[in-house]
Amino acid sequence: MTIRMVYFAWVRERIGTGEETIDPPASVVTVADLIDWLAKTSAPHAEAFENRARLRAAIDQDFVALDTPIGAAQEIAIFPPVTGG
Amino acid sequence: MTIRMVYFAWVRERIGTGEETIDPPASVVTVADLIDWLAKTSAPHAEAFENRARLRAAIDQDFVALDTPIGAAQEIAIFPPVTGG
Amino acid sequence: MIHISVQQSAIDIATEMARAEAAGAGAVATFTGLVRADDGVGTLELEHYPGATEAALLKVAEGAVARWTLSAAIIVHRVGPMHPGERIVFVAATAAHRGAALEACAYLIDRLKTDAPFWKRETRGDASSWVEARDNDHAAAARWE
Amino acid sequence: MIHISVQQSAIDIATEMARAEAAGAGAVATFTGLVRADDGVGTLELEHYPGATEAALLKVAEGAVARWTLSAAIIVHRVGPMHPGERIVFVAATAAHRGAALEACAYLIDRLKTDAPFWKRETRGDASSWVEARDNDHAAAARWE
Repeated sequence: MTIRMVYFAWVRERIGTGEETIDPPASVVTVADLIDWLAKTSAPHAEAFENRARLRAAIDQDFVALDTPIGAAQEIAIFPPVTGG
Repeated sequence: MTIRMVYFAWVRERIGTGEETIDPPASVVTVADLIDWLAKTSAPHAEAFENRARLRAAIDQDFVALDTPIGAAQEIAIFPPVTGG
Repeated sequence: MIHISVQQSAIDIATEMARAEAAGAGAVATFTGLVRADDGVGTLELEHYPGATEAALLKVAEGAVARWTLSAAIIVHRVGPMHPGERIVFVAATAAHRGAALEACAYLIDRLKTDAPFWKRETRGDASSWVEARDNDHAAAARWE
Repeated sequence: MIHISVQQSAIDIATEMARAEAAGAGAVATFTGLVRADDGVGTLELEHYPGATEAALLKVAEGAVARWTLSAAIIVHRVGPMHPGERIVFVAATAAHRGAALEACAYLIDRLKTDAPFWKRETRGDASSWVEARDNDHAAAARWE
Protein backbone atom coordinates (compact mmCIF):
# COMPACT_ATOMS: atom_id res chain seq x y z
CA MET A 1 0.00 0.00 0.00
CA THR A 2 1.57 3.28 -1.05
CA ILE A 3 0.80 6.50 0.80
CA ARG A 4 1.43 10.06 -0.31
CA MET A 5 3.12 11.91 2.56
CA VAL A 6 2.90 15.72 2.68
CA TYR A 7 4.86 18.00 5.02
CA PHE A 8 4.47 21.65 5.98
CA ALA A 9 6.42 24.47 7.65
CA TRP A 10 9.54 23.38 9.58
CA VAL A 11 8.67 19.69 9.16
CA ARG A 12 8.89 20.21 5.39
CA GLU A 13 12.11 22.21 5.72
CA ARG A 14 13.84 19.65 7.94
CA ILE A 15 12.87 16.71 5.74
CA GLY A 16 13.89 18.68 2.69
CA THR A 17 10.78 17.95 0.62
CA GLY A 18 7.08 18.83 0.72
CA GLU A 19 5.97 15.39 -0.36
CA GLU A 20 7.06 11.84 -0.97
CA THR A 21 5.49 8.46 -1.66
CA ILE A 22 6.10 5.70 0.89
CA ASP A 23 5.25 2.03 1.31
CA PRO A 24 5.27 1.23 5.05
CA PRO A 25 5.32 -2.36 6.38
CA ALA A 26 2.19 -3.97 7.83
CA SER A 27 3.50 -3.39 11.38
CA VAL A 28 2.73 0.31 10.92
CA VAL A 29 -0.83 0.68 12.27
CA THR A 30 -1.21 4.26 13.60
CA VAL A 31 0.11 7.66 12.54
CA ALA A 32 2.52 7.48 15.50
CA ASP A 33 3.82 4.12 14.20
CA LEU A 34 4.31 5.72 10.80
CA ILE A 35 6.28 8.59 12.32
CA ASP A 36 8.49 6.10 14.24
CA TRP A 37 9.10 4.12 11.07
CA LEU A 38 9.84 7.23 8.93
CA ALA A 39 12.24 8.57 11.59
CA LYS A 40 14.40 5.50 10.98
CA THR A 41 14.56 6.01 7.22
CA SER A 42 16.89 9.05 7.25
CA ALA A 43 18.62 11.56 9.50
CA PRO A 44 16.47 14.46 8.18
CA HIS A 45 13.29 12.50 9.01
CA ALA A 46 14.68 11.73 12.46
CA GLU A 47 15.42 15.40 13.02
CA ALA A 48 12.00 16.55 11.77
CA PHE A 49 10.22 14.06 14.03
CA GLU A 50 12.41 14.31 17.13
CA ASN A 51 9.72 15.91 19.29
CA ARG A 52 6.40 14.11 18.83
CA ALA A 53 4.60 16.64 21.06
CA ARG A 54 5.20 19.31 18.44
CA LEU A 55 3.73 17.26 15.57
CA ARG A 56 0.19 17.28 14.22
CA ALA A 57 -1.30 15.10 11.49
CA ALA A 58 -4.10 14.84 8.96
CA ILE A 59 -5.37 11.73 7.18
CA ASP A 60 -6.86 12.44 3.78
CA GLN A 61 -7.04 16.13 4.77
CA ASP A 62 -8.87 15.58 8.09
CA PHE A 63 -7.02 16.53 11.29
CA VAL A 64 -6.46 13.43 13.47
CA ALA A 65 -4.73 12.49 16.74
CA LEU A 66 -1.38 10.70 16.36
CA ASP A 67 -2.81 7.44 17.75
CA THR A 68 -5.33 7.22 14.89
CA PRO A 69 -5.03 4.10 12.70
CA ILE A 70 -3.94 4.99 9.18
CA GLY A 71 -6.40 2.50 7.67
CA ALA A 72 -6.60 2.86 3.90
CA ALA A 73 -5.22 6.41 3.92
CA GLN A 74 -4.12 7.78 0.57
CA GLU A 75 -2.62 11.05 1.86
CA ILE A 76 -1.10 11.67 5.29
CA ALA A 77 0.16 15.10 6.33
CA ILE A 78 2.60 15.80 9.16
CA PHE A 79 3.07 19.39 10.33
CA PRO A 80 3.64 21.65 13.36
CA PRO A 81 0.76 23.16 15.39
CA VAL A 82 -1.05 25.63 13.16
CA THR A 83 -0.51 29.39 13.48
CA GLY A 84 -2.93 31.05 11.06
CA GLY A 85 -5.31 33.92 11.57
CA MET B 1 -34.06 80.69 38.37
CA THR B 2 -34.73 80.07 34.69
CA ILE B 3 -34.00 76.68 33.16
CA ARG B 4 -33.71 75.77 29.49
CA MET B 5 -35.84 72.65 28.86
CA VAL B 6 -35.06 70.47 25.85
CA TYR B 7 -37.22 67.62 24.54
CA PHE B 8 -36.55 64.80 22.10
CA ALA B 9 -38.38 62.20 20.01
CA TRP B 10 -42.06 61.69 20.97
CA VAL B 11 -41.71 63.89 24.06
CA ARG B 12 -40.76 66.76 21.74
CA GLU B 13 -43.58 65.91 19.32
CA ARG B 14 -46.26 65.73 22.02
CA ILE B 15 -45.19 68.98 23.67
CA GLY B 16 -44.97 70.61 20.28
CA THR B 17 -41.57 72.22 20.74
CA GLY B 18 -37.97 71.07 21.14
CA GLU B 19 -37.14 73.65 23.77
CA GLU B 20 -38.57 76.24 26.10
CA THR B 21 -37.42 78.39 29.00
CA ILE B 22 -39.17 77.86 32.33
CA ASP B 23 -39.06 79.36 35.80
CA PRO B 24 -40.29 76.73 38.26
CA PRO B 25 -41.29 77.55 41.87
CA ALA B 26 -39.00 76.74 44.80
CA SER B 27 -41.18 73.72 45.67
CA VAL B 28 -39.69 71.95 42.60
CA VAL B 29 -36.66 70.07 43.98
CA THR B 30 -36.10 67.00 41.77
CA VAL B 31 -36.50 66.24 38.07
CA ALA B 32 -39.65 64.27 38.97
CA ASP B 33 -41.05 67.36 40.74
CA LEU B 34 -40.28 69.39 37.63
CA ILE B 35 -42.13 66.88 35.42
CA ASP B 36 -45.15 66.99 37.77
CA TRP B 37 -45.15 70.78 37.70
CA LEU B 38 -44.74 70.97 33.91
CA ALA B 39 -47.55 68.42 33.40
CA LYS B 40 -49.92 70.93 35.02
CA THR B 41 -48.90 73.79 32.72
CA SER B 42 -50.65 72.50 29.56
CA ALA B 43 -52.51 69.55 28.07
CA PRO B 44 -49.63 68.74 25.67
CA HIS B 45 -47.19 68.62 28.59
CA ALA B 46 -49.60 66.40 30.51
CA GLU B 47 -49.86 64.06 27.53
CA ALA B 48 -46.09 63.94 26.97
CA PHE B 49 -45.44 63.15 30.62
CA GLU B 50 -48.38 60.80 31.31
CA ASN B 51 -46.18 57.71 31.81
CA ARG B 52 -43.22 58.56 34.02
CA ALA B 53 -41.74 55.06 33.53
CA ARG B 54 -41.13 55.90 29.88
CA LEU B 55 -39.25 59.13 30.60
CA ARG B 56 -35.54 59.67 30.96
CA ALA B 57 -33.69 62.87 31.83
CA ALA B 58 -30.36 64.66 31.63
CA ILE B 59 -29.16 67.61 33.70
CA ASP B 60 -26.67 69.81 31.89
CA GLN B 61 -26.19 66.97 29.38
CA ASP B 62 -25.49 64.23 31.95
CA PHE B 63 -28.00 61.36 32.21
CA VAL B 64 -29.64 61.33 35.65
CA ALA B 65 -32.36 59.40 37.51
CA LEU B 66 -35.70 61.21 37.86
CA ASP B 67 -35.26 61.59 41.62
CA THR B 68 -32.10 63.67 41.13
CA PRO B 69 -32.27 67.23 42.57
CA ILE B 70 -32.13 69.82 39.81
CA GLY B 71 -29.81 72.03 41.86
CA ALA B 72 -28.49 74.91 39.77
CA ALA B 73 -29.24 73.21 36.45
CA GLN B 74 -29.08 75.41 33.38
CA GLU B 75 -30.36 72.82 30.88
CA ILE B 76 -32.65 69.87 31.60
CA ALA B 77 -33.59 67.36 28.91
CA ILE B 78 -36.61 65.02 29.01
CA PHE B 79 -36.82 62.18 26.48
CA PRO B 80 -37.85 58.55 25.91
CA PRO B 81 -35.47 55.62 26.49
CA VAL B 82 -32.70 55.86 23.88
CA THR B 83 -32.71 53.65 20.77
CA GLY B 84 -29.49 54.36 18.89
CA GLY B 85 -26.92 52.00 17.47
CA MET C 1 -6.45 57.01 19.76
CA ILE C 2 -10.13 57.80 20.24
CA HIS C 3 -12.22 58.95 17.30
CA ILE C 4 -15.86 60.01 17.67
CA SER C 5 -18.09 61.24 14.87
CA VAL C 6 -21.81 62.08 14.76
CA GLN C 7 -22.56 62.78 11.14
CA GLN C 8 -25.28 63.35 8.54
CA SER C 9 -23.14 61.83 5.78
CA ALA C 10 -22.83 58.15 4.91
CA ILE C 11 -20.31 56.08 6.89
CA ASP C 12 -17.37 55.11 4.68
CA ILE C 13 -16.01 51.73 5.79
CA ALA C 14 -12.68 51.98 3.95
CA THR C 15 -11.93 55.33 5.61
CA GLU C 16 -12.90 54.10 9.07
CA MET C 17 -10.99 50.81 8.72
CA ALA C 18 -7.90 52.73 7.59
CA ARG C 19 -8.23 54.81 10.75
CA ALA C 20 -8.55 51.66 12.91
CA GLU C 21 -5.61 49.96 11.21
CA ALA C 22 -3.30 52.99 11.26
CA ALA C 23 -2.37 52.31 14.89
CA GLY C 24 -0.08 49.46 13.76
CA ALA C 25 -1.48 46.80 16.07
CA GLY C 26 -2.48 43.30 15.02
CA ALA C 27 -6.19 42.99 15.67
CA VAL C 28 -9.20 45.07 14.62
CA ALA C 29 -12.76 44.13 15.62
CA THR C 30 -15.68 46.08 14.20
CA PHE C 31 -19.44 46.22 14.48
CA THR C 32 -21.67 47.83 11.87
CA GLY C 33 -25.39 48.43 12.37
CA LEU C 34 -27.47 48.69 9.21
CA VAL C 35 -31.00 49.78 8.42
CA ARG C 36 -32.58 46.38 7.94
CA ALA C 37 -33.66 45.80 4.38
CA ASP C 38 -35.91 42.88 5.29
CA ASP C 39 -38.66 44.33 7.46
CA GLY C 40 -40.58 46.85 5.36
CA VAL C 41 -38.99 50.05 6.66
CA GLY C 42 -38.83 52.74 3.96
CA THR C 43 -37.03 55.45 5.93
CA LEU C 44 -35.30 55.43 9.29
CA GLU C 45 -34.72 58.79 10.94
CA LEU C 46 -32.19 59.25 13.73
CA GLU C 47 -32.69 62.14 16.12
CA HIS C 48 -30.05 62.99 18.72
CA TYR C 49 -29.11 65.45 21.46
CA PRO C 50 -26.34 67.61 19.99
CA GLY C 51 -23.46 68.12 22.39
CA ALA C 52 -24.68 65.50 24.85
CA THR C 53 -24.34 62.82 22.15
CA GLU C 54 -20.68 63.49 21.47
CA ALA C 55 -19.95 63.64 25.21
CA ALA C 56 -21.75 60.32 25.78
CA LEU C 57 -19.88 58.60 22.93
CA LEU C 58 -16.57 59.92 24.20
CA LYS C 59 -17.38 58.50 27.64
CA VAL C 60 -18.20 55.10 26.10
CA ALA C 61 -14.89 55.10 24.17
CA GLU C 62 -12.96 56.19 27.27
CA GLY C 63 -14.60 53.35 29.19
CA ALA C 64 -13.24 50.86 26.65
CA VAL C 65 -9.76 52.39 26.72
CA ALA C 66 -9.76 52.20 30.53
CA ARG C 67 -10.66 48.48 30.49
CA TRP C 68 -8.51 47.13 27.67
CA THR C 69 -5.15 48.09 26.18
CA LEU C 70 -6.31 49.54 22.88
CA SER C 71 -4.49 51.45 20.21
CA ALA C 72 -7.78 52.72 18.76
CA ALA C 73 -11.43 53.06 19.80
CA ILE C 74 -13.69 54.45 17.10
CA ILE C 75 -17.39 55.32 17.16
CA VAL C 76 -19.13 56.78 14.12
CA HIS C 77 -22.89 57.30 14.31
CA ARG C 78 -25.08 58.66 11.59
CA VAL C 79 -28.04 60.99 12.25
CA GLY C 80 -30.88 62.24 10.05
CA PRO C 81 -32.87 60.25 7.49
CA MET C 82 -31.50 57.04 6.02
CA HIS C 83 -32.67 54.05 3.99
CA PRO C 84 -32.58 50.24 4.09
CA GLY C 85 -29.09 48.84 3.71
CA GLU C 86 -27.39 52.05 4.86
CA ARG C 87 -25.06 52.08 7.86
CA ILE C 88 -26.40 53.61 11.09
CA VAL C 89 -23.38 53.00 13.28
CA PHE C 90 -19.81 51.72 13.04
CA VAL C 91 -17.59 50.94 16.01
CA ALA C 92 -14.06 49.54 15.98
CA ALA C 93 -11.46 48.50 18.55
CA THR C 94 -7.81 47.94 17.68
CA ALA C 95 -5.48 46.00 19.99
CA ALA C 96 -2.34 43.88 19.92
CA HIS C 97 -4.34 40.65 20.25
CA ARG C 98 -7.82 39.58 19.26
CA GLY C 99 -9.32 38.97 22.72
CA ALA C 100 -9.09 42.63 23.72
CA ALA C 101 -10.26 43.85 20.30
CA LEU C 102 -13.32 41.58 20.24
CA GLU C 103 -14.37 42.33 23.81
CA ALA C 104 -13.83 46.07 23.49
CA CYS C 105 -15.85 46.12 20.24
CA ALA C 106 -18.79 44.39 21.98
CA TYR C 107 -18.47 46.83 24.89
CA LEU C 108 -18.55 49.87 22.58
CA ILE C 109 -21.77 48.86 20.84
CA ASP C 110 -23.48 47.52 23.99
CA ARG C 111 -22.82 50.71 25.96
CA LEU C 112 -23.66 52.96 23.03
CA LYS C 113 -27.10 51.33 22.79
CA THR C 114 -28.04 52.39 26.33
CA ASP C 115 -25.81 55.39 27.08
CA ALA C 116 -26.00 57.65 24.01
CA PRO C 117 -28.99 59.94 23.31
CA PHE C 118 -30.22 58.75 19.91
CA TRP C 119 -33.83 58.02 18.95
CA LYS C 120 -35.00 56.11 15.90
CA ARG C 121 -38.21 56.76 13.98
CA GLU C 122 -39.26 54.25 11.35
CA THR C 123 -41.54 54.97 8.42
CA ARG C 124 -43.35 52.04 6.79
CA GLY C 125 -45.55 53.19 3.94
CA ASP C 126 -47.64 56.09 5.38
CA ALA C 127 -47.15 55.06 9.02
CA SER C 128 -44.37 56.49 11.14
CA SER C 129 -43.48 55.41 14.67
CA TRP C 130 -40.74 55.80 17.25
CA VAL C 131 -38.78 52.61 17.88
CA GLU C 132 -39.28 51.21 21.40
CA ALA C 133 -36.20 50.51 23.53
CA ARG C 134 -35.38 46.83 23.95
CA ASP C 135 -35.03 45.42 27.47
CA ASN C 136 -32.19 43.15 26.40
CA ASP C 137 -30.12 46.20 25.43
CA HIS C 138 -29.95 46.96 29.14
CA ALA C 139 -29.04 43.37 29.91
CA ALA C 140 -26.25 43.52 27.33
CA ALA C 141 -24.91 46.79 28.72
CA ALA C 142 -25.19 45.57 32.34
CA ARG C 143 -22.81 42.65 31.74
CA TRP C 144 -19.93 45.15 31.58
CA GLU C 145 -20.63 46.57 35.04
CA MET D 1 -24.52 32.60 2.69
CA ILE D 2 -21.05 31.20 3.32
CA HIS D 3 -18.05 32.69 1.54
CA ILE D 4 -14.55 31.23 1.90
CA SER D 5 -11.44 32.51 0.15
CA VAL D 6 -7.77 31.56 0.47
CA GLN D 7 -5.89 34.07 -1.65
CA GLN D 8 -2.49 35.46 -2.59
CA SER D 9 -3.97 38.90 -3.29
CA ALA D 10 -4.59 41.67 -0.77
CA ILE D 11 -7.87 41.55 1.20
CA ASP D 12 -10.17 44.37 0.09
CA ILE D 13 -12.30 45.51 3.04
CA ALA D 14 -14.88 47.42 0.99
CA THR D 15 -15.53 44.36 -1.19
CA GLU D 16 -15.82 42.01 1.79
CA MET D 17 -18.03 44.38 3.78
CA ALA D 18 -20.33 44.77 0.76
CA ARG D 19 -20.59 40.98 0.65
CA ALA D 20 -21.40 40.83 4.40
CA GLU D 21 -23.97 43.64 4.15
CA ALA D 22 -25.69 42.32 1.01
CA ALA D 23 -27.72 39.84 3.05
CA GLY D 24 -30.02 42.67 4.20
CA ALA D 25 -29.75 41.97 7.93
CA GLY D 26 -29.08 44.59 10.58
CA ALA D 27 -25.80 43.60 12.23
CA VAL D 28 -22.33 42.88 10.86
CA ALA D 29 -19.41 41.99 13.14
CA THR D 30 -15.93 41.64 11.68
CA PHE D 31 -12.44 40.74 12.79
CA THR D 32 -9.33 41.68 10.84
CA GLY D 33 -5.86 40.34 11.63
CA LEU D 34 -2.94 42.47 10.48
CA VAL D 35 0.79 41.96 10.20
CA ARG D 36 1.86 43.97 13.24
CA ALA D 37 3.84 47.03 12.29
CA ASP D 38 5.23 47.49 15.78
CA ASP D 39 7.43 44.45 16.42
CA GLY D 40 10.25 44.53 13.87
CA VAL D 41 8.90 41.98 11.39
CA GLY D 42 9.95 42.79 7.82
CA THR D 43 8.10 39.99 6.02
CA LEU D 44 5.49 37.49 7.17
CA GLU D 45 4.99 34.42 5.02
CA LEU D 46 1.88 32.28 5.29
CA GLU D 47 2.13 28.65 4.19
CA HIS D 48 -0.98 26.48 4.01
CA TYR D 49 -2.25 23.04 3.03
CA PRO D 50 -4.12 23.52 -0.27
CA GLY D 51 -7.43 21.71 -0.35
CA ALA D 52 -7.41 20.91 3.36
CA THR D 53 -7.36 24.65 4.17
CA GLU D 54 -10.52 25.44 2.24
CA ALA D 55 -12.27 22.38 3.73
CA ALA D 56 -11.26 23.42 7.26
CA LEU D 57 -12.47 27.00 6.77
CA LEU D 58 -15.77 25.76 5.35
CA LYS D 59 -16.21 23.56 8.41
CA VAL D 60 -15.54 26.53 10.70
CA ALA D 61 -18.11 28.66 8.83
CA GLU D 62 -20.64 25.83 8.88
CA GLY D 63 -20.09 25.50 12.63
CA ALA D 64 -21.03 29.17 13.06
CA VAL D 65 -24.12 28.83 10.84
CA ALA D 66 -25.22 25.79 12.85
CA ARG D 67 -24.97 27.68 16.16
CA TRP D 68 -26.39 31.10 15.29
CA THR D 69 -28.98 32.35 12.82
CA LEU D 70 -26.72 34.10 10.34
CA SER D 71 -27.37 35.55 6.94
CA ALA D 72 -23.65 35.56 6.13
CA ALA D 73 -20.45 33.93 7.41
CA ILE D 74 -17.31 35.07 5.60
CA ILE D 75 -13.70 33.94 5.98
CA VAL D 76 -10.95 35.40 3.79
CA HIS D 77 -7.36 34.35 4.53
CA ARG D 78 -4.30 35.51 2.71
CA VAL D 79 -1.32 33.22 1.94
CA GLY D 80 2.20 33.90 0.66
CA PRO D 81 4.48 36.78 1.62
CA MET D 82 3.10 39.95 3.18
CA HIS D 83 4.33 43.05 5.00
CA PRO D 84 3.61 45.05 8.17
CA GLY D 85 0.19 46.68 8.15
CA GLU D 86 -1.24 44.27 5.56
CA ARG D 87 -4.31 42.15 6.34
CA ILE D 88 -3.72 38.44 7.02
CA VAL D 89 -7.29 37.44 7.71
CA PHE D 90 -10.79 38.90 7.64
CA VAL D 91 -13.88 37.22 9.09
CA ALA D 92 -17.42 38.57 9.22
CA ALA D 93 -20.77 37.42 10.57
CA THR D 94 -24.07 39.02 9.57
CA ALA D 95 -27.23 38.53 11.63
CA ALA D 96 -30.52 40.23 12.43
CA HIS D 97 -29.25 41.37 15.84
CA ARG D 98 -25.86 42.22 17.25
CA GLY D 99 -25.51 39.44 19.85
CA ALA D 100 -25.43 36.68 17.25
CA ALA D 101 -23.16 38.67 14.92
CA LEU D 102 -20.62 39.46 17.65
CA GLU D 103 -20.52 35.93 19.06
CA ALA D 104 -20.33 34.27 15.65
CA CYS D 105 -17.49 36.59 14.63
CA ALA D 106 -15.49 35.62 17.73
CA TYR D 107 -16.24 31.95 17.02
CA LEU D 108 -15.01 32.21 13.43
CA ILE D 109 -11.63 33.68 14.34
CA ASP D 110 -11.13 31.52 17.48
CA ARG D 111 -11.81 28.28 15.60
CA LEU D 112 -9.82 29.35 12.55
CA LYS D 113 -6.77 29.88 14.78
CA THR D 114 -6.72 26.22 15.87
CA ASP D 115 -8.56 24.34 13.11
CA ALA D 116 -7.15 25.64 9.82
CA PRO D 117 -3.76 24.50 8.43
CA PHE D 118 -1.82 27.76 8.14
CA TRP D 119 1.74 28.36 9.30
CA LYS D 120 3.44 31.72 9.74
CA ARG D 121 7.12 32.43 9.18
CA GLU D 122 8.47 35.80 10.28
CA THR D 123 11.57 37.48 8.93
CA ARG D 124 13.28 40.11 11.08
CA GLY D 125 16.37 41.49 9.38
CA ASP D 126 18.37 38.40 8.27
CA ALA D 127 16.73 36.02 10.72
CA SER D 128 13.71 33.94 9.78
CA SER D 129 11.69 31.76 12.13
CA TRP D 130 8.42 29.86 12.27
CA VAL D 131 5.89 31.36 14.66
CA GLU D 132 5.12 29.12 17.65
CA ALA D 133 1.50 28.23 18.37
CA ARG D 134 0.00 30.01 21.39
CA ASP D 135 -1.55 27.92 24.16
CA ASN D 136 -4.27 30.49 24.72
CA ASP D 137 -5.48 29.99 21.14
CA HIS D 138 -6.59 26.54 22.26
CA ALA D 139 -8.24 27.97 25.36
CA ALA D 140 -10.11 30.49 23.18
CA ALA D 141 -11.27 27.79 20.76
CA ALA D 142 -12.23 25.41 23.59
CA ARG D 143 -14.78 27.84 25.05
CA TRP D 144 -17.05 27.09 22.07
CA GLU D 145 -17.15 23.35 22.78
